Amino acid sequence: MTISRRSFLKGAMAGSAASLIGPGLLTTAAAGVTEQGVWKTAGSHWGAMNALVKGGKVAEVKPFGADQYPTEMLNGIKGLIYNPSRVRYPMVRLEWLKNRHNGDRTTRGDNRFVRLTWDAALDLFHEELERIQTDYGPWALYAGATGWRQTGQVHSCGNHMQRAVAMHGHFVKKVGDYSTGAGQVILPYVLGSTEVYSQGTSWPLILENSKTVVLWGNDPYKNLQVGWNCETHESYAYLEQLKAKVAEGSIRVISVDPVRTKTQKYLGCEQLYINPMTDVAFMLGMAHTLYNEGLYDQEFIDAYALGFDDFIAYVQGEAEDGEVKTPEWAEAICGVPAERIREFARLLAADRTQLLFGWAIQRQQHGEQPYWMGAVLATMLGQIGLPGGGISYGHHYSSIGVPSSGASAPGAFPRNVDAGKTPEHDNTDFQGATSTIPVARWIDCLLNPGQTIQYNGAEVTFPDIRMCVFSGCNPWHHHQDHNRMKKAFHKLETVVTIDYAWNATCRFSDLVLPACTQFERNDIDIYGSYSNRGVLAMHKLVDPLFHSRSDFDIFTDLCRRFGRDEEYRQGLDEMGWVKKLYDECREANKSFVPAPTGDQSTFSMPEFTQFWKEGYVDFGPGENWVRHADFRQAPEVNALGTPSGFIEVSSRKIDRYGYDDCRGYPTWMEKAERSHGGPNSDRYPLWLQSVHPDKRLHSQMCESEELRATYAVQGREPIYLSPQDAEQRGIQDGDLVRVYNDRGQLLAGAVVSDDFPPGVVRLQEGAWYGPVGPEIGALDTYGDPNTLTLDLGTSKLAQAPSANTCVVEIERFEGEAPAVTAFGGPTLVEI
Amino acid sequence: MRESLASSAAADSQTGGGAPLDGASEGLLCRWLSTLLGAELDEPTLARYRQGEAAPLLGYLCEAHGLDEQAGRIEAALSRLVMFTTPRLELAADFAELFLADARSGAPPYASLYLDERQGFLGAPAERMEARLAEAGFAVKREVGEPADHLAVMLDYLGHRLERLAETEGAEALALRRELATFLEHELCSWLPRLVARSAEVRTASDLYPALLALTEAYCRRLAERLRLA
Amino acid sequence: MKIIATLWNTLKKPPVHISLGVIIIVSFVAGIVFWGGFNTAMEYTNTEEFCVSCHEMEDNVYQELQTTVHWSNRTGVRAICSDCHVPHNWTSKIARKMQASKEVWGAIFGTIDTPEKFEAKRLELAQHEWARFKANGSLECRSCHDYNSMDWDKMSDEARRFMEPAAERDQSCIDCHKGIAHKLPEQMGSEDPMLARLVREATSVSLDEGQRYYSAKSVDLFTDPELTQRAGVLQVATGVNIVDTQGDSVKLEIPAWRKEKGFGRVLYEDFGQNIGSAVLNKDIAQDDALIEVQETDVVDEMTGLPWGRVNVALWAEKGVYLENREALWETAGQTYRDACSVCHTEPAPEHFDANTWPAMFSGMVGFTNMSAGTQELVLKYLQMHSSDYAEGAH
Amino acid sequence: MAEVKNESRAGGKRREWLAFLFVTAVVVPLLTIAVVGGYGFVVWMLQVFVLGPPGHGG
Repeated sequence: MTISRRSFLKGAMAGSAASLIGPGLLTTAAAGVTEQGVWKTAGSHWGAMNALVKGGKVAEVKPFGADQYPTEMLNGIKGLIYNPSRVRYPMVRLEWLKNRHNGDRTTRGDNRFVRLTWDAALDLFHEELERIQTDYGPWALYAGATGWRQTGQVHSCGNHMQRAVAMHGHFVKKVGDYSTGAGQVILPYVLGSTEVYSQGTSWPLILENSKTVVLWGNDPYKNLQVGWNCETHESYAYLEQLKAKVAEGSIRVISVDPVRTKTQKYLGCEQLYINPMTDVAFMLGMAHTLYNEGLYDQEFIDAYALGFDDFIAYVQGEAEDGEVKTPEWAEAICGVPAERIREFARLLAADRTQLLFGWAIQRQQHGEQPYWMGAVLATMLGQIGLPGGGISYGHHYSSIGVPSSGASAPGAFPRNVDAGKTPEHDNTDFQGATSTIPVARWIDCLLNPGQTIQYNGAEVTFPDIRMCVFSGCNPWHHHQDHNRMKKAFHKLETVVTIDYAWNATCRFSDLVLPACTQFERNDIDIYGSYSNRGVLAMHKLVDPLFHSRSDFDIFTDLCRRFGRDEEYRQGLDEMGWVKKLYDECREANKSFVPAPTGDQSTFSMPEFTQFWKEGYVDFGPGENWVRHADFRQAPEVNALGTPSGFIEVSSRKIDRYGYDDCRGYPTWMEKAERSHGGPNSDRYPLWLQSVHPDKRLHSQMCESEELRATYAVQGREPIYLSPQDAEQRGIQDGDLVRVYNDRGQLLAGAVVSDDFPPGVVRLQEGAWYGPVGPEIGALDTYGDPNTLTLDLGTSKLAQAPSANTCVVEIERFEGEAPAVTAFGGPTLVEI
Repeated sequence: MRESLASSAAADSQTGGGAPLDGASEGLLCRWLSTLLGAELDEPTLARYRQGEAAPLLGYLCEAHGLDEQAGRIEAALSRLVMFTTPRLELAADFAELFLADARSGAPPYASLYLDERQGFLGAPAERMEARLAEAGFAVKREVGEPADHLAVMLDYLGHRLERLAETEGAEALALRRELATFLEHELCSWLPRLVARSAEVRTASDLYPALLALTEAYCRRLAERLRLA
Repeated sequence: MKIIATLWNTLKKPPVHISLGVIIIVSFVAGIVFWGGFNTAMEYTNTEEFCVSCHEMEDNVYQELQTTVHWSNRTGVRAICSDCHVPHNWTSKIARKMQASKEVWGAIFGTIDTPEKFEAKRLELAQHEWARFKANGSLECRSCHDYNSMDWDKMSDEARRFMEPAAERDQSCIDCHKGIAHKLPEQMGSEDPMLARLVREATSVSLDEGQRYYSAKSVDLFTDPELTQRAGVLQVATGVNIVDTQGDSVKLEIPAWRKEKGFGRVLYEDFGQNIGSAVLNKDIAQDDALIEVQETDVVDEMTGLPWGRVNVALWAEKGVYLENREALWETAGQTYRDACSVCHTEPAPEHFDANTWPAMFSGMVGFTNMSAGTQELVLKYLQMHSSDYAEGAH
Repeated sequence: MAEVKNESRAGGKRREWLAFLFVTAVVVPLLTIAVVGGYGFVVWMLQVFVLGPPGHGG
C-alpha cells in the first residue's frame, strides 16, 4: 500500500514541483582526459613569472628565468586569483536600486547588495552617466582617479574606463598623485624636472665612484620588490654588490632615518637617528656648517645656480626671522647632537657622495621643503652631474638606476577619444569650476563645492561632484582620514567601481562590476620597468572566474549602449590589440642602423606569433649613464627646465606667489602636529608612519589569505613599536591594541621591535579598511592607518597628501574584540 | 490534501522509515533544492511559492523523512514575506548577502572554502567534484559560471544520480547506493553544518534562506543514513 | 657592295614580273606582321616577368612590393612595374624604352648586382623616379587613382584629413606617398611617419625672398653658401626670413632673444621664454660680425637674468621650410596626446606656462618612444600653446 | 637572246622576288625600327637636356 502512495506522491509532486524546479546546472559532456598541464608566461607588479596551468587551474607559479632575486610575494599570486574576496557578479546596493540617487546615502559603506545580470548593470551605469550629463554637466562627474591597476598595456583598466566615459561625455580629471605629490611639483622649480620618475645615475657608476652613499628616509631593499611594469628585480644585484662594498669598507652607507630599516639591516650599514619630520632643520644645520667652514663649492654655484645669496642670508640669520641656523639650533629640533651634524656635513663634503632620497619625507606637511633643501645641499656639495655624486629621488622605485636598454616600449590601449571624434555629450561648460583638481584634495572638493583654493601659482575652484567612477583604483586606500571621507561620500549620488576584489572602495560604492585579474586575459608588457629589459607575453592562464570579465570586454559592452562599441575598440579584439601593440613596438625598434646590410636594427624583434610562443623578447642590458652630466658639461645648451635654465636655490617665481607655507627658498616650518616635543605631542606622543608595505603592493595582495597569515597578528595588521613605548603602556608582543587620535580609532596587533626608537610607531599603508559600521568614528577592525591620518594639503604650492604628519596614542584593547570585517563583504545593516 | 500526507508520514516514521528509497522522488527533491540555492527567485516563482505550491514537496519531506521542523520553518518564513513591501528584492538581497558577496562574511556555498586548507576557491574539493562530474558524463554549463563544488551543482548531480538509482536494481543498485552514501558523507555532510552555522550569524531580512540551508543539511544527513540502511 | 647596287637597281625599276597587286598585298600583310611582332616585343618588355628577369629587380624591389597594398588588397587590383615606371603615352614610352639602354648597361656590368650595391644606389634611383613623378604630377598614379572619384565617406578619417586638402590643390601624389611601393631609402629614416610626411611636403614648397617660413625639421646652419663652415643648428618649427638664395642653399635671417649669462649660444623665440629657436657654436655666438645685437641688458624679473635681442643671418639647405606651423602643431598635438596618455591623463597644454613645460617634459619623455626630432617639436608645441599663449588659460 | 632574256627573265623574276622579299622582310622593318628608335632617342635626349623629365601633358 505504501509503495503506491509514494509513487502517487511522485506523480503529484512531479505535477506541481515541475514548475518549481529549474532546468538544472549540468549538461552532458564527454569525459575529458586529464591533461598534465602546460607552462605559460605571465607577469605582475611583483615580478614576471612562469605558471603551470593544469585542468583549467593555476597549479604552480615560479619566477621568470631572468628574475634572479624574486620576491616571496610571488607565492601570493594563487591566493590572489582564487581569493575569497573576489567580486563574482555585478552587484548593486539595494537602497540605491530601490530609490536610486534619492536613497538613504548614510547607509553607504556596509550596505546590502543585490546581484544583477551584466546587461542590467551596464544599463544602470549608462543611465546614470546620461542622467549626470543631462541633469547636471561634466562638472558633476569625477572619473579622473587612477591607481596601480595591474600590469599589461592592453588591459590597462584606467585607459579603458576613461576612454569609454570620455566617449560618453567630459568629466573632472585630476593632476598629481599620492606617491610623490609634493616632490613632482617643487622639483621642476629647483632642478628643472619632476625628477621623481626619471631614470637615475646607473648603479655601477655609484658603486665605482661613490665613497659615501646616504639613504635619506629610503628603504630600497623593501620597495624594489614591486615595480610599475613586470618587475625582474635587477637592482638587487647592485644592492648585493653595495653590501659587499660596505663589508670591505670601501663605501660608507649611512641611513638617515628614525627607524632601523630593512635595507640597513641587509647592508649592515650605519644609521643616523633623526626626530620625525625634522629633516629640513637638520639639513639647515649642515648647510650652516658647510658655508661657515668653507666646505661648499662656490665655483659650482656661480656657474650652475642662481639665488644662493638669499638662501644663505636666511641660514646666517639675516632674514626676517633673525635666527642663525647653527647645528645647536638644529639639535633642539631634530634631536641630532650638534657635533654629529658638523661631522656629517664634513663627511659629505670630504669625498664623492651620492644622496638617495626616499618618497616618505615629502609625504608630510610642507613636504616640498625637505626635497628642495636636499637639492640645495647637493648644489652646495657641487657634485651634481658627476658619476656617483649629486642627488637622486627614485633609486628605490621600479629599478631606477639599472641602465636602460634604450629600446622602444609598447604603447597601450588609447585613453582618449579618437582624433576628430566628439563624445555623445560634448558639453565642456564646467560652470566656472576647474576641470582638473589636485588629486589629494578630492575630499575637500566633495565637502566644499564652489570653494576656491590656491594651487601651484593658480586658483582651483572645486566643482560640485555628484558621481564618481573608479576602475582598478582603491581611493579608500589612498586617501587620509576615513571618517572625513565617510561624510564626503554621503554627498555623492552615485559611485561605480570596477575591481576584482571587495576592497573598501567597492563596499562604499553603489554599483560594483567584477573585473577579472590580469591572469585571466591575454596581454603584453615590458619587463624590468626602468631598465626596459624586454617585452613579455602575458598569456591568459585561466578563464575569467565566475561572472567576471576583462575591462576591455566590459567597456566595449558599455559603449554598445550608445552604439559606439566598434569605434571604442577600433574594430580589434583582445588578441588584435596585443598584436597591434607588439607590431608598433617592433616597428619603432626597427631604428635603421645605416649599416651597409640595410635593415640591421639595433633591437630586432621576432615576428609576433614566434614571440607569443617563446613568451618574451630580450633587448639586452643598457649602457651606464650619469644624471645631469649633460647639464654639468654644457649648462647653456643642455639647460634645465627651470625658468632660468639653471639650478634655482631660491625661486623668484614661487616667491612671487606669496604663499605663507612655501616661501622663495627652503625654510623650516613647524608642523600642525609633531611628536618629540612638537605641537599636540603631549596628548598624542607617538608619530605614526604609514610607509609602503613589505608584503604587499600598497593595498594589492592584502586579500591573499596565505600571504596575510604570514604577518597578521591575531588576524590584524601589525603595528610596530619600541620596547620602551610598549613597556610604558603594558603592552606585550602579540597583544591586541587600540590606536587612536582625534580623527579615528583602529585595532591592530602589537609587534614590539627594537628597530623602532621611542615615540615612533609604524602601520604599513595598504591594510584594508574594515569599520564595524558606516557610522562616523566606527572602530576599524583590521588596522588601516588612513583611519588616523591627517587630510591636509602639504602647502598651497603642491596641495599634496600629508599622510606622514600624524600623531597617535596606543592602549591595550580590553574586552571582546569584534571580528575582522575588512575582508568581509557587506554585512547587514538594520533595515 | 496536506493532512492526509502528514498522518501517513507519522505512521511511516514510527516504522523507523524502513520503507525503500524512491530514487525518482529524492532526485526531484535534490534538483528542487539545487534550483532554490542556484539563483534568486524571480517574481512569478515567488508568487507560486507564496500560494503554497511547494506544499507537496514539503509534505513529502515531512512524511518520507520526518523533517517536519525544518519544513515548518520554511513555511513560516514564506508566510512572513507579507511584511515586506518588496519581498523579491529583500530575498534577493538575503541571497546575495549569504551566497554572493565577499566570501569571508556571509555563508558562501563552496566546499573548497571549508574543506581546503588554503580557504580559496577551486581547491581540492572542486577538483574532486569535477572529476566526479566528468566520470558521470556531466559538466557545469558555461553560462552558470560556477565551479563544480558549488552546493547547487552538487545537489543537481546528486539528483541525476538518484534518478539513475531508481532505474537500477540488484547488485548495481547496491553499489550505486553505497557510492552515493559515501559521496554524501564525504563531500556534503562534512561541511554543510559549518555552512549552516555561518548562515545563522548573518542577520538576513527573511529566515527563508537560512531555513533552506538547515533543511538541506538535515536532508542530506537523513538521505545518507537511508542509503546506508537499505 | 655589288649586292646593294643590284638591290638599288631592282628597287628603282618598276616591277617586271610581280604584279602590282601582289606587291601591295604582300607588303601590306608583312606590315601587319611586322607591326604585330614589334608591338608584342615591346609589350613583352612591359610585363612583370620580363622586369624581374634581372635578379637585381627580383631580389630587391619586387620582394618589397609584395609587402605593400599595391600587391594584395581588398579588391585584388594589382599594379605591375610598367604601370608606374613606364609612361603610357606612346612617344614617352618609346623614349623610356630607349632610356632603358642604361638599365641594360647596368645589368651587363652589374652596377647594382649585390644587395649592398643596390642599397647604396637606392636613394639616387628613387630620386630619378620622384623627379619624374613630380614633373608629370604623378601621371601614372592618376591612370588608376582619380581625386574626383574618391568617396570621402568611405575613407578613414585620418586619411581624409590629409587627402581632402590635397585634392583641392590637385597635389601630386608623390609629394606624400614616397615609398608607397618600395622601401624608403634609409636616409629618409624611420622618423615619426606623420612628421616625415611634412618634411617630404616641404621639399615642394617654393621659397620667395623676404617671406617668413618655418623649419619643418632641425636644420644645420653654415656661414657659407657652399654649406661647409658649420655654425650651429636651427630647431624645428622656428620662424625665419629668407633673404637670399644661391643654388641649393638659402640665407636665413633669425630674429631672436638670448640670455647674456655665459656665451649666449642658445637663441630663444621670445624675451624671458625658454622656447628654443637655434643653438649656435661658441665662436659664432661671440662673433659680432655675424650677430647683430639690437637690444642688450634687458633684465627678466622672473629670474633676474639679463637678456639681449639679436638678429643673425646664416646659410642652410633649401626645401625644408613650410609656409606656416599649423600642420606641424597638429602633428605635434596628436603625437603628444597619443604618447602621453599611455599611463595617465595628459595635462592640457595650457595647464602649465611656457617655462614650466621643459621641466615637466624632461621628467616624463623617457617613458615615450619619441625620437629626438619629435621631442623638440612636441615641447615647442606645448610651450607655444601653454598658458602664456592660450587665452583664458586653466 | 630569248633564253638569256628567259634566263634573265627567270633570273630577273627570281631576283626580283628575292629583292622584294628581302626588302619587305628585312630592310623596311630595320629601317622602321631605326626610325622609331632614333625618334625615341631624340626625344630622350631632348628630355635630358631641354624639356626636362617627361610628362607635361595629362
